[in-house]
Amino acid sequence: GGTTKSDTAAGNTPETVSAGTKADPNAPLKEGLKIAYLPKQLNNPYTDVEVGGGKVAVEEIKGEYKLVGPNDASASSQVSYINTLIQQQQDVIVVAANDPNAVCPSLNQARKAGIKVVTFDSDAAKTCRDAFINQASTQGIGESLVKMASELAGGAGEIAILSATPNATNQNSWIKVMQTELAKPENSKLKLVKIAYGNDDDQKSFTEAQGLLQSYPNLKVIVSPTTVGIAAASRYVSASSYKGKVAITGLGLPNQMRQYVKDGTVKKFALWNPADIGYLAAYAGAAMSSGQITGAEGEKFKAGKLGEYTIGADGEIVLGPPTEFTAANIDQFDF
Amino acid sequence: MSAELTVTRTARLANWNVAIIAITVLVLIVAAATVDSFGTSRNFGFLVLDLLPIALVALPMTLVIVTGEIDLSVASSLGLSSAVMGYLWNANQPIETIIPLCLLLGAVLGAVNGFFVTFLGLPSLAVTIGTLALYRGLAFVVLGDSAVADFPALYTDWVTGTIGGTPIPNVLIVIVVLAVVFGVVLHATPVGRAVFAVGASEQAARFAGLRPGRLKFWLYVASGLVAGLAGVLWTLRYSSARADNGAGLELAVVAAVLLGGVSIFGGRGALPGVIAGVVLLGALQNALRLSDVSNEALNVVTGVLLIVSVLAPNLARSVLQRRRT
Amino acid sequence: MTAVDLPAPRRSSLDVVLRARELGIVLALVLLVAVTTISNPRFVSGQSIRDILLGTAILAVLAVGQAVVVITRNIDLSVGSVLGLSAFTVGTLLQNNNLPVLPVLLAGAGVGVVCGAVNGVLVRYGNVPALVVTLGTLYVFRGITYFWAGGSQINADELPAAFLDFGTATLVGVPYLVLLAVLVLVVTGVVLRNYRMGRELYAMGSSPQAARLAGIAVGRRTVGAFVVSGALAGLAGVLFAARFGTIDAAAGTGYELNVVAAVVVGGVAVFGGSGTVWGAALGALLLTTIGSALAVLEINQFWQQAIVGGLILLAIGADRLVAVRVAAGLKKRGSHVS
Amino acid sequence: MAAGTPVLRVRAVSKSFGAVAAVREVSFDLYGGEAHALVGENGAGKSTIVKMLAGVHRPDSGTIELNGVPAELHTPADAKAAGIAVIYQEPTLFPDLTVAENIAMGRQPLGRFKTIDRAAMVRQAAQLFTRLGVSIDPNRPARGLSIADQQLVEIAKALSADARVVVMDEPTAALTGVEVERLFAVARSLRDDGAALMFISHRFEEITALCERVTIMRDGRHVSTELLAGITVDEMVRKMVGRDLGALFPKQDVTPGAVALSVRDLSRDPVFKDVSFDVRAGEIVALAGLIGSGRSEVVQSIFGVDPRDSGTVEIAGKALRPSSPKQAMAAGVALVPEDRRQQGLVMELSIERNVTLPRSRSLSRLGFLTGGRERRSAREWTERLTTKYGRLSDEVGTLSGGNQQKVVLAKWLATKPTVLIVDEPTRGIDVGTKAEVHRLMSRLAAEGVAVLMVSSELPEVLGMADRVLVMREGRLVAELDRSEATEESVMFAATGQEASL
Ligand SMILES: Nc1ncnc2c1ncn2[C@@H]1O[C@H](COP(=O)(O)OP(=O)(O)OP(=O)(O)O)[C@@H](O)[C@H]1O
Ligand SMILES: Nc1ncnc2c1ncn2[C@@H]1O[C@H](COP(=O)(O)OP(=O)(O)OP(=O)(O)O)[C@@H](O)[C@H]1O
Ligand SMILES: [Mg+2]
Ligand SMILES: [Mg+2]
Repeated sequence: GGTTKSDTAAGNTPETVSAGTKADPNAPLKEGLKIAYLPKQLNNPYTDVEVGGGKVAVEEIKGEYKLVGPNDASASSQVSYINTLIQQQQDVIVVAANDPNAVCPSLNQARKAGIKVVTFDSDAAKTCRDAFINQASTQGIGESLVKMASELAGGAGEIAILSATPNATNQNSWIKVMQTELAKPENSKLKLVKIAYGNDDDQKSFTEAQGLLQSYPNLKVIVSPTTVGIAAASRYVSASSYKGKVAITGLGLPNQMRQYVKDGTVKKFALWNPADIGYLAAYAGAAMSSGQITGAEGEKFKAGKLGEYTIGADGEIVLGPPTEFTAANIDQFDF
Repeated sequence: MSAELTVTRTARLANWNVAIIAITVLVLIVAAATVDSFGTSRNFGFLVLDLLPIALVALPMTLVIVTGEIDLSVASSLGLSSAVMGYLWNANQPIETIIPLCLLLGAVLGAVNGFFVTFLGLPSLAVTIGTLALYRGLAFVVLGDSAVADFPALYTDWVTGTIGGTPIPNVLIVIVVLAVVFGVVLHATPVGRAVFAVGASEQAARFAGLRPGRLKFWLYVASGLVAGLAGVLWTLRYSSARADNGAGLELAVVAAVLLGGVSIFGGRGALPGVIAGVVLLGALQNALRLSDVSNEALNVVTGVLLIVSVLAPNLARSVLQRRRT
Repeated sequence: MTAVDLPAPRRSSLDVVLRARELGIVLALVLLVAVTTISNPRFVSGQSIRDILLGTAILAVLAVGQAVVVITRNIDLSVGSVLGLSAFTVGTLLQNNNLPVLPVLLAGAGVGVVCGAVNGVLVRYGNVPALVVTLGTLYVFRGITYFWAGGSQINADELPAAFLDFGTATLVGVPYLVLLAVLVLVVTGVVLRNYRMGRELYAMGSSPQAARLAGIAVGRRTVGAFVVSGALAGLAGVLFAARFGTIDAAAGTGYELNVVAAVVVGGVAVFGGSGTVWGAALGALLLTTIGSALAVLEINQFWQQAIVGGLILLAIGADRLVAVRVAAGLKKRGSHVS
Repeated sequence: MAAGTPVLRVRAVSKSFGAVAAVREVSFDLYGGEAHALVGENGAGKSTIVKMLAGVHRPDSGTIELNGVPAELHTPADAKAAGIAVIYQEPTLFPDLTVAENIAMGRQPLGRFKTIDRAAMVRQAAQLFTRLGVSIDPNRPARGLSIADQQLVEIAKALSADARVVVMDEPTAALTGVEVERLFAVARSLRDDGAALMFISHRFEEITALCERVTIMRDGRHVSTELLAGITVDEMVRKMVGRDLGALFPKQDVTPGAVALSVRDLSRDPVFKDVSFDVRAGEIVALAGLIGSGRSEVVQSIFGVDPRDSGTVEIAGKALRPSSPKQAMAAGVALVPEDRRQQGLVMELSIERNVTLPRSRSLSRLGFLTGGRERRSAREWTERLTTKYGRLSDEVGTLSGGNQQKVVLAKWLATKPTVLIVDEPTRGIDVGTKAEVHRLMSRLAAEGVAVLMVSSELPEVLGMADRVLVMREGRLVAELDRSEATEESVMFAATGQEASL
């Protein structure tokens, strides 16, 4: 006897916290909303840009902006911060979950306390947030990564992926799309030899890049769908004898990558504008808190300079397609 | 050691124990008065949950340190227990089997430490740094970097829940029961007498017919067992079994124990002081976070407190002595 | 008094055993490299060796400093935090600011000297055990770095090219960082072995009371050992900045345990008085090589930490066995009036 | 002799440790070219004087003058610099360093760039050992040296310093006759080169053989300083002890009962071999021998704190398991160990905890200890032994040596032993307490307890024992009845040669 996983396979029973209220699209945006950002960890340049966008938006809607977070990307420390935010009676928590499940009980407690929870960057379990700001559709990113890799490899050869952590929600879903793409006949000459994990840690990514190149002498492209990974891999290759022989691509921040694009290590890479994510999250949270939307599929709201957005299935809000950066256009971006 | 020195040392221990409890109470009062929502019952629940792992692991650690040894592997044992819990849960084992297994695992991990320290006579600092890496590594081997969730709500809710309608968290029962057990063992049983004797002078303890090796071995087993329990509770609290759970906790635990007035050289210490130390650290962390003071300030406070807890009595003594002569 | 014929003093067998202890690490290293190379010959390519040596350089510098402290029967757990503070200081100094390398190295080491002096003074004059002091300063120094950095990161593109070159450039194929580490190692090794000051450190670790009775300036030497450890941790911070180019407040977090592990694996006794910096450096090399080999051998990276842990236990266990055997041998070899 | 000004003058120095006044207003002079003996009972304050000369302790009052100039000896380094070399009573070697380094520490010969010239250092050590006539490998580590060899290295260390004042605190305690002769030859040559020697020993034959002058101390006070030529050993002893010795050993005559402790072929390599003897109820058996002859190891092995390689131990006919003090205690054995600071007491614990430590299980009720029963039991036993203390909760380390020894005795007597083993029961305690301890042992024997006493004090052995067993180099070499036992016969057996007294 006893309780096993299959007994609870249905997962957490969905919390029906926001049910009962009805959306009023014409409700005015409240002023003075307390909106708190809780990124994965504080000192990460990518998240800094994201929450920077959030700050701009919060000021636009005359709210109170707050940024808190742990110094390490651990789920447990995020929980303590969520608890603190509950105590401080914030109106909106914008959070990038380090572990989709570990933060769940606390987020639900927050929602019970009337706080709207918007996830960004890395989603929490669907049952414990009101909306998720997706930087781009999973399908779009996966396709674009494979397209860039194929171009750089000249249509054939070995490629490897340098990802974040093996349980990073985003990266895994993109990699899944990439694998489906690679299975298609037009990409049959591309061979994915290894998926390495740099844990979004600069040094670890650096060492992993090093290990990939040692293990696979014929490697043509490293695809790194994380800003930490792509920067570390580029730095390693640019200073090693592999420069010019191995191409790097993936998702990176223009400011971090500029040097490697200029010195030729990197030909092209992609990203959305992370500041827009934080920006959009603030508007989504504010709209929800003001009662304009409840997070149900099909609801629409206005997000300042970004225009109007529609909520998709499961409360997902997609920011838009990613931008490709090359030597030609990189100087037009500063983030 | 001169007579004079030893007299003041006894006094110092008593004083520190009283002092740390007084400081803790003071901090609690000041925080409740000045920090918004610190004194709420909900915050009390959060505070207890945040303290939980450190409080549990600090109990056997106190005994281990009083015998003059140390166990730095506790956080890794916690992590391995959590990882194994996730692994077995994924393998569709009933949770009622998994939990005892995890406790047993913890005890075995402790026994391994005990074996190296007592049977091979290796320095515990080196041994437990070794097993710190080993156990954490095994945790990653077991579960990789993935997380296991979906633990039964019955259990996770119990861990995060409160007793009946009261604001008292369920896990407080666990803490109190274990604290009483360890406190009674340390201060009111022959085993406790042996713990102090072994820590103050292993040789003299041997000549009094005690068995220091055996005692230490079982203390390590207890330390592992409690770390295993902490691993289970951690997993249930976050509903997430991960190999990296509790990483770095060992330093916080040692800091809390030393802050509680336990001598790193063994032979001295008292459990009430340690509990005050744990509460002090937890309450400060909680209050500072509520006042939007950053994490980093807390690091500094922890470190300074730790040093001052040993330094202050030393300084006080030398000032007293200077005045006397 | 009768004249006695003494046999010429011979090399003691213990010396040979001590050598064998370091030899053991060398053997393990050779074995590891051999096995890895058989499975993937590129493991011994120039680039790969350079990478391992670069990785070792930072750990070895830290391990040398740690060994000095451990030999005096103390421990310095704050090295990771000192490294972080120094790396961030250097990064800030260099941010869009082209300084030559030498003053930068000195600045980093200077940060370390201050931190080490704080540790040393608290241990010596505050009469607080080293474990407590450095556990405390581990938090404090890291906290200071976080305060200062406040979540900002210094990127490679903000650092002068000359400095980054220093991190990768080589002299006849050997990276500068490695040369610097070797220099540190040789100087410390020679001082410890061949100078009175060095021998006094061993004496203090071997028997603190006897050291006091022998008139050794125990206080000054203790502070000195911590200053050296701090300075080397500071230097390691500069090397870290040069090699990785990206510095944030978390740089070097958790290094302390690696460093202590390297020292212990390298045969430095945690209770002081014995061991060499050569051993410590070899320990650092072994740990780094294991890391690289596991990646190349395609052994699940998750095994790495477990293997390192097992290795530490093996090293101290073997050390103990050797010590017991030597002690038994020595007891039987008492002197007799001839 | 003793021409000119003294090299070193000790003027009215006093030193207290807390409540213990170890040295009170002691004055004497050391002259170049002269060996000066310092005698006194255990605890008279001799080593404390040595430590003040060495800069380890600072006198509470009084001065030390070197060549007529007051010397500030704040640290051992100061004393070293002032030309005072000290051989401490307990060896102070660095176990991890080589013997040569131990000798040369702080003044290693330097070569180029101020590096240590190891070859020269080893050569120096070898030369010193040649001078002392011993063969110790200068390259071996000090760890594992026997006590005698450690003492020899200490002597070599002092010799290497070329000091003007050489202070030797019981350097011969662990040495055999031949080694002592060699040491004396070296000491005489030092003296003849003009150094001032201070020599501490409990062996009067050595004092008369080496020294010209003697200072006698009692209870921390200076009694007198005399030329050895003008004083007999008996007079010296009387001045040291302050009364006649006869009354010290109140041995009652008892008829021995059944065999209580029986030891057969007990061996432990390399410390002792084939030790067999019996002790009967009511008997006091002394185990005599030179320091380092293995007596303590034998009794520790009997009690089980040390392992044994072979042999059997029986208590009242029942065999004891090896290495189990617990079982030995259950069988009625108690061991009062020789080193009360390290082995007998847990110095940081309170008096009551120390007294009840071996019995905490039997004092507990349902496994719990509330303190009350412990306190009552501790009070009862400490009062029986007339121990002086402030409160039972005081740390035992705050007591004077004699009272500490009483606590150890109380601790073991409270276990109601049938076999009481005492190792150096009166070491470091004053004469009054000493007599009390002896009376107590007598009384216990009269009550039927079998007493096995290890002692290095011959008068004690002769005064207290019904039988004397003598050990030499780990073997039992003689068994002497009370009637046969004399200083000569015991010393002869212990040293294997004619005693020169
Ligand atoms: N560090 C100390 N702290 C407290 N008391 C001490 C200390 N050192 C010595 N004493 C006490 O001072 C007194 C004199 O001791 P000292 O060692 O000088 O005696 P001694 O004459 O050398 O005896 P022995 O012949 O046994 O060596 C003793 O009562 C001893 O217990
Ligand atoms: N620390 C040590 N290192 C090496 N050998 C030792 C040590 N202690 C004792 N021994 C050796 O053990 C043997 C027995 O010593 P033990 O202490 O039992 O002698 P003892 O007759 O009891 O003398 P004592 O009067 O000092 O107690 C001697 O050969 C001695 O040299
Ligand atoms: Mg003495
Ligand atoms: Mg003895």
